[in-house]
Amino acid sequence: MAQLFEFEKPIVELENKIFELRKFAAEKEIDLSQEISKLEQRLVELKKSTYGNLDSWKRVQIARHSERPNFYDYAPLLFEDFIELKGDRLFADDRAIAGGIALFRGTPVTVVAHVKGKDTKENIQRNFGMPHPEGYRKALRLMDQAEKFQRPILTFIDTPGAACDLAAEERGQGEAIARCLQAMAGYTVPIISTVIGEGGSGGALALGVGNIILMLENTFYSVIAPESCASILWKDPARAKEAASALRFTAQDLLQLGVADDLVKEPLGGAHKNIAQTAEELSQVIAKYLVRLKGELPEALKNKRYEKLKKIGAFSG
Amino acid sequence: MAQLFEFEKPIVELENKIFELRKFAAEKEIDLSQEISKLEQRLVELKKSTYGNLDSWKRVQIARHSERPNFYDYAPLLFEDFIELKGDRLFADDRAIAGGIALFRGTPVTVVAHVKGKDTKENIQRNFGMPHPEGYRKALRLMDQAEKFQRPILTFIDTPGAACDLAAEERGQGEAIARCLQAMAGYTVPIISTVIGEGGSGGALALGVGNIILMLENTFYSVIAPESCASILWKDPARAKEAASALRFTAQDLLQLGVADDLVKEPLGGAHKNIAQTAEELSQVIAKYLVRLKGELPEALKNKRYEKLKKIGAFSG
Amino acid sequence: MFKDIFRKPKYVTIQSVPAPRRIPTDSVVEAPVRKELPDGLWVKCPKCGEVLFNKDLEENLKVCNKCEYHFRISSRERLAMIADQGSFEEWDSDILTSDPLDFPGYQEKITEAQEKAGMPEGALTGKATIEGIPVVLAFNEANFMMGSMGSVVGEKFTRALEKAIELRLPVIIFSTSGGARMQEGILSLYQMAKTSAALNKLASEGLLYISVLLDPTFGGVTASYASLGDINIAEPGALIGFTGPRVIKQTIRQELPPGAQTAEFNQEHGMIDLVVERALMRSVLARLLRYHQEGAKYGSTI
Amino acid sequence: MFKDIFRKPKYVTIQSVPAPRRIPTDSVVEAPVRKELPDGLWVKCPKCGEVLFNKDLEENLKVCNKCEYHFRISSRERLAMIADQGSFEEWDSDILTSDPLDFPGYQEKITEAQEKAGMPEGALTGKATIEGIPVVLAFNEANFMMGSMGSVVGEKFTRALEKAIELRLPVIIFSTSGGARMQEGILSLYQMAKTSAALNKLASEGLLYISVLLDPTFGGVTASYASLGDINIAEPGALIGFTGPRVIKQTIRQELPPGAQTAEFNQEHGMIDLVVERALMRSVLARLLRYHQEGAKYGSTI
Ligand SMILES: [Zn+2]
Ligand SMILES: [Zn+2]
Repeated sequence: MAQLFEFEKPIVELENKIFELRKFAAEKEIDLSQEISKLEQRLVELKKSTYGNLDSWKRVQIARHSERPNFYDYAPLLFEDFIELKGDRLFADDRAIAGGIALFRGTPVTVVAHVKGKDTKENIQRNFGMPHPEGYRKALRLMDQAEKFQRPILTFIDTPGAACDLAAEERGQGEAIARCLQAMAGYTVPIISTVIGEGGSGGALALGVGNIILMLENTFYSVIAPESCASILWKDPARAKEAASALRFTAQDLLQLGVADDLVKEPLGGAHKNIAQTAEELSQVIAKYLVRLKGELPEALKNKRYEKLKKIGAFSG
Repeated sequence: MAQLFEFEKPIVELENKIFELRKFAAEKEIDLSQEISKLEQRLVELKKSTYGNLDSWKRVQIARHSERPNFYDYAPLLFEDFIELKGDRLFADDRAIAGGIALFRGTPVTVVAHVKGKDTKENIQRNFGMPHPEGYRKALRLMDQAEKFQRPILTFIDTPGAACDLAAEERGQGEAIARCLQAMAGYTVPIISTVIGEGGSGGALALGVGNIILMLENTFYSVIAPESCASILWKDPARAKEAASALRFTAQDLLQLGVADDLVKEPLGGAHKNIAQTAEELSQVIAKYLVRLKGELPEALKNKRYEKLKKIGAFSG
Repeated sequence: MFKDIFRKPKYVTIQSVPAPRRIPTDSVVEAPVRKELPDGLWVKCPKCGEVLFNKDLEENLKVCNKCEYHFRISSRERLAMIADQGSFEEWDSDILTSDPLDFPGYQEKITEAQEKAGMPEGALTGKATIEGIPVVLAFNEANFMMGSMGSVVGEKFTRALEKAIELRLPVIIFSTSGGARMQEGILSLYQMAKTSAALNKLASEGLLYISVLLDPTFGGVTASYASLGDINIAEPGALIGFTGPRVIKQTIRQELPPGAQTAEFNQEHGMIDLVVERALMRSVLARLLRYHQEGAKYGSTI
Repeated sequence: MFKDIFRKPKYVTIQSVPAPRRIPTDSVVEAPVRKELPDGLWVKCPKCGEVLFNKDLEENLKVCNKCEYHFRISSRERLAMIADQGSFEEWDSDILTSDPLDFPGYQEKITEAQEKAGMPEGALTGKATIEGIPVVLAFNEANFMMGSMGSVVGEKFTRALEKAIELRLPVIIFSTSGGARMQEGILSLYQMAKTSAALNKLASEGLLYISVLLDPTFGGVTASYASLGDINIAEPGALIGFTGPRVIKQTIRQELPPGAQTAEFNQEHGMIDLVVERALMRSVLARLLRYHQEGAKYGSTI
């Protein structure tokens, strides 16, 4: 049974009511079509009003949905072929990040993505999508390879944040993330970064230095988790909902703030309601921007990415 | 008391005899000067015959002498200043390799060296001069830095070999050494590699891809330790002496084989008999070659190093 | 020609870096920045408990003369200890914070911080000389919202880096920060990318960057410019990490071992080139700058 | 223009790499190369003990159909499984071993090895096509003195790499070796540097290098070309390391845990991109080559 949010319950109740009415009409051979049609009309409106204008907190919930599609769900739908390449050549293969070479609409691309698990066992293997330094160093290695062979880079962001434990501190979590930022800024190939779920802080940003930054409709990308923000601001993690709104971190917010370049439509209710449809939308938007970027010269790609970064920030004077 | 080799004992016995004779003559006020002078003559000849034409095995013993000067002994004598820089920025600081920036006769240089300990405690810290992958990755980082800032690189080789344990295997000992070889081949700065003690196999070679390869007189540089070679060839590690000769790995052999470019004179009996004198010789030889190399253009340094490597090997056809 | 190389070493000592200090207890990180120097005549050392007279402490560069605990100091104090007197030319002091997210309480926080730090924002940048060598300097200000990085800090640092490229000067950044500033949301986060990108440009120009990591350096600052030095230097005992010990404990219930995240711990784990005590910092920086001056390159001595 | 990019995916599956096989016991590495296929009609699998008919085994590419143990095979057999039939053009077959150190017993060892391997030396190099894509191939020959690298192996590999640069072709090296060859002393050791230098040149030309690591790969070969692939591939269960388990045990009395130094162990520790079973090797290599063909670069599809 799919995870259901509180705010979705009226929809499901109405759906059930329609279902029962139909059943009753069929059993008793009564014509209730007018009644049913009215309810269906109401259902459409209810869905629109429920999903059409989700607040920040609802988007957070959808982005973190237990059935939210992850990179491995999209890969076979986005690519004709994906060869996963493992390891940082230094210490380990971190399963919180996957990467490799894929064929996207006939073009070889390098792909790097956070991966959350789908169940507890997988989540333990993937540390809930929170990479250790070796994950970022694998990403760096694969992106360096893309630069060497002049392949576009597609990154997919989906992490609550970088791993926060002693092991991560010992192996230089800060250094590993910083190297990704620095290296991505210097590449001469097109980079498209897409937030497909949670974009949690520095651990997300490490894959986020794109020429183009895309966000799925129901995602967020934040300097801090709303719970932590509420803890700090009001000493009360339960006020995460307020923090979610204050942080202005939804896809729509980031588009307004000039950080995100475009949004990718999700089916009503979220990507998990129809993965194929989401992948199709995602594919089209990526293709659109990849074509644009492929028209640029290598040095221009690097310079424009730098100029884009330089413009981010708000100050006076 | 200094470690004494079997072959040195006649010298010491003679020295003692002369000492006693002097004492006796002084006490008894007898003129034994003619006798003493004869013995001193014999001592000079004995030293010459003993040290002047050491066989391979004796050189191995001197190179491994417990008081053999290590990099830290030479550094204050070779450099006006040495700032040690630590760490591979990935995992650890390996104390079996030291590196940093030094001022050599007024020129800033990057220095990388194996370091064996002087006693058991230090040897445990430095793993007997046998680096783990993090040691080679520190070397690589510092050499990359030298390339960035166009500083000459001086390496000092003194290791029984790379660390051979599970940790080294887990962290990619082979990869770490291979990266050093590949990177050194590509630098456009002058590299002078000097064997100052033992040059043990791949673990030594990782610092050995110089434009110029120097060897102190009583050192060896080998594909395999003589004991291991004897084990494999004759199932008898005690025949190491024979293996030492078969492997042709002394400084003199390598000069003949065209691998070493020049030798550095040691005091009679070995570097440990007079560290200052050895350092002075070493400084002069390094200076001589550094001046030569500084006359070359960056690309030429790289190309000539490559050509030098390409010529190493013997085959027909 | 080749004159330098034939000059005999006249002064042969290894001017080695001071040995690592004893590792401070975790309680040090908890000491709020402000407690260090109350207005009274004396102050208690937060590490060893020794009572120190302010005057003595100032004379000792705010280092405890008993346990060598390095008190936190302001960016202006640091500047005075590092740069040649009167050589500093400040840049971009007129860039001021806006409140792009209309974030609850941010305006008040900024006003408070300005009063506390006596500066309009948490970054100080400019040009100076150290032992006569020109260099671009940038500082976090710990008294300004824990040295956190928002748009202004990112912008000032980025401009300083670009100016360094223009002037072909080396750069030293003195980091001390809790990380990216929450109140500017995603804009703060991307200052990490922005400063790292500017450092990439500096590096590709072959210019030196020395990162000095001070107590405490965490979060988005560790995960950007602070970790990217050609040479990374830390003060003894400085706490440096990505995630703070309290957050680690809260998040995964893991208690860090004593000494974790100190400068010395970071050095053992390969992240820090040199641990340099405050009294030697200026001279170590000067030596490193000197060895990287364009004239010091071997090509130019020929 | 941009036609390719608008082509809809018609066949959407992840052609994922086969899952890692069960880890072979350490005894596998002890199995001498020659025992694999005696001349009889059948052979016993050294891993699972199953009796296998030679004919079936050959048809299954010399992989045990019960436990998927990959038998060691010769360079010629490997070539036949990888390259398009009849496409191989051999290079430098006339380079022969000399005995530069006059090393005891070396001449005899060479003669023996030549008989055993049916080749003049332990390297096979040349040009071929794989699924029509031209590529430079180089192989160690395990039957020739354990695939050890002396001057001839180093020279042939280096020449092959230089030829690849000249022809602008990608390179695949199939490694299986005990390491540098003792009998040529320092000259063997420096073949590590020589081949690595040639690979550096190849890399700086932007050409692809795929390293395929086969059972067993150790010592100076692991510490040079075998580890330097843009992509490192291993066969399941292949033992790969720097120091062999017996030497580690003898030297520091450390017993390696079961499964140490297998392809799967190396992949977990970040050293191997892909573990690919023999039956899929050719097609995986072909795909990788195809994605790296000059025409596949994004610049050229515009
Ligand atoms: Zn104190
Ligand atoms: Zn079997």
